[in-house]
Amino acid sequence: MSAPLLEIKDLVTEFPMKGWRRPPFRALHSVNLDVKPGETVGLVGESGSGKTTIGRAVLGLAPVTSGSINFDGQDISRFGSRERRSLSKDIQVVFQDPYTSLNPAMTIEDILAEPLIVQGLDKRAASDRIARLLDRVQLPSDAAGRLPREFSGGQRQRVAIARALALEPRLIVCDEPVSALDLSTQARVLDLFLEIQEATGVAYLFISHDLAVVRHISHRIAVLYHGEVLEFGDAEAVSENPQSPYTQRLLLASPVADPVRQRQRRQARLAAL
Amino acid sequence: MSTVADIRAIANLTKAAIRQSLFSRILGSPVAFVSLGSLLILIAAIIAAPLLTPFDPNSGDIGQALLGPGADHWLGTDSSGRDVFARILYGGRNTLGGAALALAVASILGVTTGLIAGYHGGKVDTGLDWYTNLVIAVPHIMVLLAVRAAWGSNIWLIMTVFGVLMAPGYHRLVKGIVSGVRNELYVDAARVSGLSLPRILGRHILIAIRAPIIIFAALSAVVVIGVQAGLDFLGLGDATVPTWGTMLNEAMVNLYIAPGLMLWPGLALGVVNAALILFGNGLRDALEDSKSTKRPSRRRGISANAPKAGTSGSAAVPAAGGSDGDTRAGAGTAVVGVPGCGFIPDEAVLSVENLNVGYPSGDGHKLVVKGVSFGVRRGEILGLVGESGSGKTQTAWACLGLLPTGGQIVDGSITMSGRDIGSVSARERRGILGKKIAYVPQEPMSNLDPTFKIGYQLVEPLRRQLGLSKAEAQAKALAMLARVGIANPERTFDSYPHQISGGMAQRVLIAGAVACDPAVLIADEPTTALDVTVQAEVLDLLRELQHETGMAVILVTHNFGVVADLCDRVAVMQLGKIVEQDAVEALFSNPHHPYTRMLLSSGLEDKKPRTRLLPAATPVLEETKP
Amino acid sequence: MSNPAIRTVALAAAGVLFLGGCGAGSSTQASPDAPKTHMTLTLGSGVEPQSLDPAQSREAQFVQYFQPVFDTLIRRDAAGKVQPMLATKWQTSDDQKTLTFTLRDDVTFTDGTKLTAEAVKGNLDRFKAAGGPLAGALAAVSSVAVVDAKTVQLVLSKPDPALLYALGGPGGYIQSPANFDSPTVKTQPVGSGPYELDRSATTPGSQYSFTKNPNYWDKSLQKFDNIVIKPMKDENARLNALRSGQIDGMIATPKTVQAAKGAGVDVQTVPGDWQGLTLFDRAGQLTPELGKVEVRQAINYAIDKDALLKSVGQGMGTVTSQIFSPASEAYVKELDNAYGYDVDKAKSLLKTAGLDNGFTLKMPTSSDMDPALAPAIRDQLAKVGIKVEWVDVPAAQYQAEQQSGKYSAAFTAFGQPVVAWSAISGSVTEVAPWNIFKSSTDQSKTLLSSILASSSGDAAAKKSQDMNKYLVDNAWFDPWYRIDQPYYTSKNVSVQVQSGQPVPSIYNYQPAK
Amino acid sequence: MVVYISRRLGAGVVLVICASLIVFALMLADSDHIARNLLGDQATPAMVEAKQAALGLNDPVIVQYFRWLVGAAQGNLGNSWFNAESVSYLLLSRVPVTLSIAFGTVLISTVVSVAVGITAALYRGWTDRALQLISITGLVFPGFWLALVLVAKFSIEWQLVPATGYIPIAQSFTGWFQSLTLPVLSLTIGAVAGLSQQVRSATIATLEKDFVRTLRSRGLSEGSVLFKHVLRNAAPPTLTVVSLNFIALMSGAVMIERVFALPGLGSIAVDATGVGDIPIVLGAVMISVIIVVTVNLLIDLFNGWLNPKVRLT
Repeated sequence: MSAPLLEIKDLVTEFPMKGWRRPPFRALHSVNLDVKPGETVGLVGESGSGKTTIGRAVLGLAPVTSGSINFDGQDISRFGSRERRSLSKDIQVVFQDPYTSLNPAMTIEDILAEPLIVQGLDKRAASDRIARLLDRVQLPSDAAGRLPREFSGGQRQRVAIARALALEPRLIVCDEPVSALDLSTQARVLDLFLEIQEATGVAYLFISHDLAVVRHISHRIAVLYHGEVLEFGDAEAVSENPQSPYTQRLLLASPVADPVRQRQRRQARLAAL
Repeated sequence: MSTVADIRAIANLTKAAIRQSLFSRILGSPVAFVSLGSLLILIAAIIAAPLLTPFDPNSGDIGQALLGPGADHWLGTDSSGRDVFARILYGGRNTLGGAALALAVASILGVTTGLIAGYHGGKVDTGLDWYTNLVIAVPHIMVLLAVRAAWGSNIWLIMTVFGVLMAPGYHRLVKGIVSGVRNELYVDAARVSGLSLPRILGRHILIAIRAPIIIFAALSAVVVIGVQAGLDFLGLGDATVPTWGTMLNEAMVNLYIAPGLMLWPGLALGVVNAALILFGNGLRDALEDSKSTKRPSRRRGISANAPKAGTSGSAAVPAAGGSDGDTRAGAGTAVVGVPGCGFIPDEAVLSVENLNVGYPSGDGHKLVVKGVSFGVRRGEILGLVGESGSGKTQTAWACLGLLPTGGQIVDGSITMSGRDIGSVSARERRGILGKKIAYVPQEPMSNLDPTFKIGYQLVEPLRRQLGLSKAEAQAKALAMLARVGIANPERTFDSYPHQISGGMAQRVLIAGAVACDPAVLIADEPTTALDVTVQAEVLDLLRELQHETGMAVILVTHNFGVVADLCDRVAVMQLGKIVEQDAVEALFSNPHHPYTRMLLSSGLEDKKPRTRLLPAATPVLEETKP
Repeated sequence: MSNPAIRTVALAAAGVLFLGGCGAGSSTQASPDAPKTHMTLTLGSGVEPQSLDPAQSREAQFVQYFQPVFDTLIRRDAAGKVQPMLATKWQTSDDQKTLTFTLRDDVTFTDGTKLTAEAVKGNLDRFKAAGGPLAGALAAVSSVAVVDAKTVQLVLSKPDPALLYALGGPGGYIQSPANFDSPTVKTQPVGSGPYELDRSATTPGSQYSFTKNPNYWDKSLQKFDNIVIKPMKDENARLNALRSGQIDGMIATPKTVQAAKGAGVDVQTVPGDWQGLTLFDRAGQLTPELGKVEVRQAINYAIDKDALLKSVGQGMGTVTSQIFSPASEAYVKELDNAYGYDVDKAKSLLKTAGLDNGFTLKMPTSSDMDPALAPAIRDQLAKVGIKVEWVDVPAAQYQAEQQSGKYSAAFTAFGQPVVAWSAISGSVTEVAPWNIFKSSTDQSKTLLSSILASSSGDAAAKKSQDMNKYLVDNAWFDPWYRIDQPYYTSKNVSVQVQSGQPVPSIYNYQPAK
Repeated sequence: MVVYISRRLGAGVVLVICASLIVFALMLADSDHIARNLLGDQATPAMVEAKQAALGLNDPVIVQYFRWLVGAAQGNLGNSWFNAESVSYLLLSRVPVTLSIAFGTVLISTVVSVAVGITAALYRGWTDRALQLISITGLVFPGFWLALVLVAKFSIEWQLVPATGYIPIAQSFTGWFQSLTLPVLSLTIGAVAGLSQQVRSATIATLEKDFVRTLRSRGLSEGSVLFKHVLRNAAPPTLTVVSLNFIALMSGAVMIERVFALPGLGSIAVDATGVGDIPIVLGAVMISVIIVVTVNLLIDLFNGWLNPKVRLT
């Protein structure tokens, strides 16, 4: 097996609390994870489980209290802002909310050009690249001149994906990228993620509260609960045959779109209580 | 003083502000446009003063004092024979120039410190906060007078100092906005994209504060001009420099001899003030309008208000839904339901017939619900399912008679025990709400009043609707809290909403909804905002309550899993219409409408992981912006 | 017989230029009519005293706060003539260096202390020593001697024609000696006057309330049960108060006269300040050009006094070129017209002085000057080539700035005392506070000493007129006009204006018939 | 809570020190005229010199300041230079005037603004426009101009209320009320203009909140929804504005004080600053800062009571 692209070791993250002499809030307790090149690792958990914090720590948006985050063999957890900026070529992000993750005052072209220009591309090269990116995420090329508000949620998420792809990163942190989308839109965006991975070999750290989504897109799945990894393993194994009781509960709690099967599952769940 | 006033109101607009270009906003508001226009004309006249009048504003012939308006002196002369028109123009240079200077100083200083404090927070913020408090607490007029005594009455110096004194307003405004914007995802995205801090501040944050600052500047200009005129009026300004304030002061001295002298500087001040206020208000209103187009809530989209007709973002608009085509009643019949989609069962407790809900738009109504018919029997749970923009929530609100401002039932009836409750008086409706028909909302936290204890929020309607005494209502509320599975009802009763979890809050809302034994419960996405494990418990609770009381339930949801878990019957909505309605097993096993089939096939169940979910040819419905 | 302090004290304290003193008097003494009972006299004042200690008191508008409480050694009647009060009679020695006063023996202060020669000596000594604003009024008094219980003698270092008049004002307020060292001497005055200050009904900044002294020795001076004085800086506020019946009397400016008359208010005038420029730097120390007499004369010719009086003074006043009151012995009628408005003359004078290109004159201005003045003066002087640079200073500091020595000329408004020497000692002598640059020539020195040396009143008058002529010829000043100072009263009271004072003395008011 | 309040008050003390030091330094930047102002125009240079020394103006600034500070810490603010009275007496006699005006204005303007703002927020449309127009008119006309018009009508023409002056409440309640009517009215009109806009915005924002729909769905009366729930939620931003208005009235009502010859803090502060009465100036700064700190603290505590989420511990 190839060496991991991203390796998180004993990651602890604490947030200072407001108020005098209040102890900090520990969001992550010694988390261990790894992502291999071209692989999708799903992080699943409920609110407060710390799944988003892991993603933000990898992106340098959340503090690292102790432990390490190795990318390509290099510990990036204590990078300064300059080194962090140079990482933007390798690690990118797609956020949950397509309404707030795009600056509403900027055109799609400006949004997509931003990372390119930072990397020193000239305007012309950037605009060629933007046309290719829009095509890549199946948006019409005339989208470039418009503002985000002219697009639906799914389309905005495509823009966000295009921005993440702009620098051809090796890892994209996807923080609940489909949970704000309608069902049919979600399906199309998931298809797009898979298609891009096939084409570019990018690795995903895919964060979601929805086990079904994670199950669908991931090679491996980590289940988080209160800042700890309860279970980390092969997607099929975790979702078909969960070891931890919490994962089992999670699995049963999610209703399936079939009245007959759902009745059986409900009875199983209630019996388990 | 009134403007410091508006800081908060303005700050609230930020999000809206950045969603539209500033220029188009100003153009979009006739009031703002006209007032800005008149201001600019006035400023142009002031700059072009030497071209407009041959007179020197500072000298005249005292033998020609206090002349009325005439051919030579258009607005007459003042008490030393100076031309009033010339003084208005040249005085405007000082008055408006001084105000501009004060505003420039205040905004540069306040915006800088506000940016720093808002972006960094922490100790810097605390220190700057303390400094602002100091500046606010010092009596401004005394500082101005002391400065004047110390360094002479130079209007530009005084206005610079006044700018420093006004900076805290800008500081607070900017800090508030920036600390909000700082946490916006697009700022995070910019950081991840490798942007440096100055670039982020310049490109992403300044844009956000631009419009609020312009509004605030317009309103605080009124204050500056007022204070400046006030100082001059009190004789505390520089009498040798023509300003509208010194003109007023002169008019006061001659109040009984030439009352007309008050008119022109007063008018000039009034026009400028009115223009500034109207400009600020106009821009604000324009932003407020755009703000009311809320974005969908966190996990699932429900357009809370009238969705605006927008440009479709793609060529792939399906035949079914050109959004521009729906602005008038009767238009847009492309979505066609399968037979039986308007089924109203016999003995329905609540029946909706041909419901049309619209919002005013241009020359008519934009319909968001078009000819919807359904009914729900006692003991039955009807699922109302659809994607964002399908009109399911609007339908629910229409049933409750609680459509947002502007929304109205354009056509159709909502019948409950033989009465059309869609057209009853507000008073009658209050008798029905809570007692006959109740509501469980989507977001538990935002649906409890944060300022009242939970107990009070439960007791208040019980006393009103059931006429219970305080003690009885309290006992009943505690019993209800126990019934919905809250372990320690007394503690929850005494808690404020922010002290309990989301799941618990949803139980409280359910307790409040079913407390008066309603015949119909309308639950709008009651579990969408909850974690899956909590969702399962809440669904169990709803099921139990429904079994116990036999109430009819209309469950609005986008989640087919929830529908499968809870509903007896289900109606599928698309673009304001019900396209299919059937018993739940039948619908899942044998969907007729292509839209239903598409929705069901979009689900992840039984799909092989890491394979395509949709065939490439599926209509790209998402491309229709709601 | 008059006091120089009348001049700009009002100006300085009130910051209002038109409220200065005045000169010649009106005729008859207020005759006591059957007084209405239980009447309160309420006056609006443009000033507020810094202290109620007589040693810190001032002239002009301030006297109304002190006269109710303090009797003066002698009393100025409405015409400005000295009359007996606490002193029943007085005698001046031939060399004019000794003054002997005989005191009343039936006067007690309101704290029960008796009025004695000792008490008078104590007051006069204290006034000189305290260094109050008017301490200079008694500068000539070298010692005070108690002859017997009711006789007191003032020994002067040199003759002072203005001394008697001064003793009818702040210099002559007599308070109870028991109060000298009281900690409340500045706030709770104790005198022998017709009224007592009611501290409980007094709020600084708002009102000063006086009640009748039940044991007063001259009931004819107590025409009211109470007197209330309200400090009101703003003239419009005073006028509103008067029109709505809140006050009975107020000081005003010419600008409101028409309105007041229209509203049925009683309007009287008293000869007020002379207004114009005082050309301080007559030796050209700061502004060499002003050292030339032609330049000072040119300035006199350059001002259109009629136009200024018409516009700023509403025509209420008389154009003049001299600083002395028509009521004073130094007055020379012809000098009123010494400098007419003559631009060409002014120009040619400047040419003679070698100033074809004019020069720059820096003067202070403040917002309390009539707003029309500064621009009008600048424009008029500009016509003859003199460039005026107005330096705006805060109104409260205007007088301090004028006297700071930073300006070689300034706009001034001075009261016109009935006694010529008062004006002379205020502005002309080398030590005069308003002789900022200590201007003095051999001629002026000679004239000054000859006035003091004159044995008879007529001789002194002649010398004073010579002085007047010298000042006008050499253009030490640039007087424009004497104003008529308006005073308004309601229909509830009648009042006689007080010569030499912008406001009537308290004794001049009586309830309307 | 006690800790919180004492921390705020401690910060207030530091604020008083800094604010007074700033103003003190400004006042002393040019103090030459003070002695001359005190002595009047008849003073000789020697007298001026002596007075200056007597006032301590020749000492280094920091010495002078500490002299004042030590006295102030012991509760002794000294005596006014231009008035024989003690600073505390002079200022305290004016506090009731200023507080009466400020409270009256704030109270009436708040009541009116709440009524106007809520009406505008509820009805929108032309009602909203009309009310906005009226409130803007209030901002357009300067307060002193309104005051002049009001006096001309109410005091002189109709003789309903006194034109000038202040009557202490202890002396006569009716008199007090009448003497405040016009000043408060002329200040209220401007205050309502700004405040009603604020109430309108806050009410509109609150009416859009989800819980309002939920409360209505329970059958609560519109009055109860509006006046209990909406108002309470809209109150905090409004209160902040009210407190800023109040602070501004501490020294900002000076024009109105002048027009009505009211002995308030504003006019004594302005006069004292003009002539250089440093003890009064520093006392006035101290009183205003104390009032500001107290008002802010009360508002924060009240906001905490209104909205438990921001409640402080």
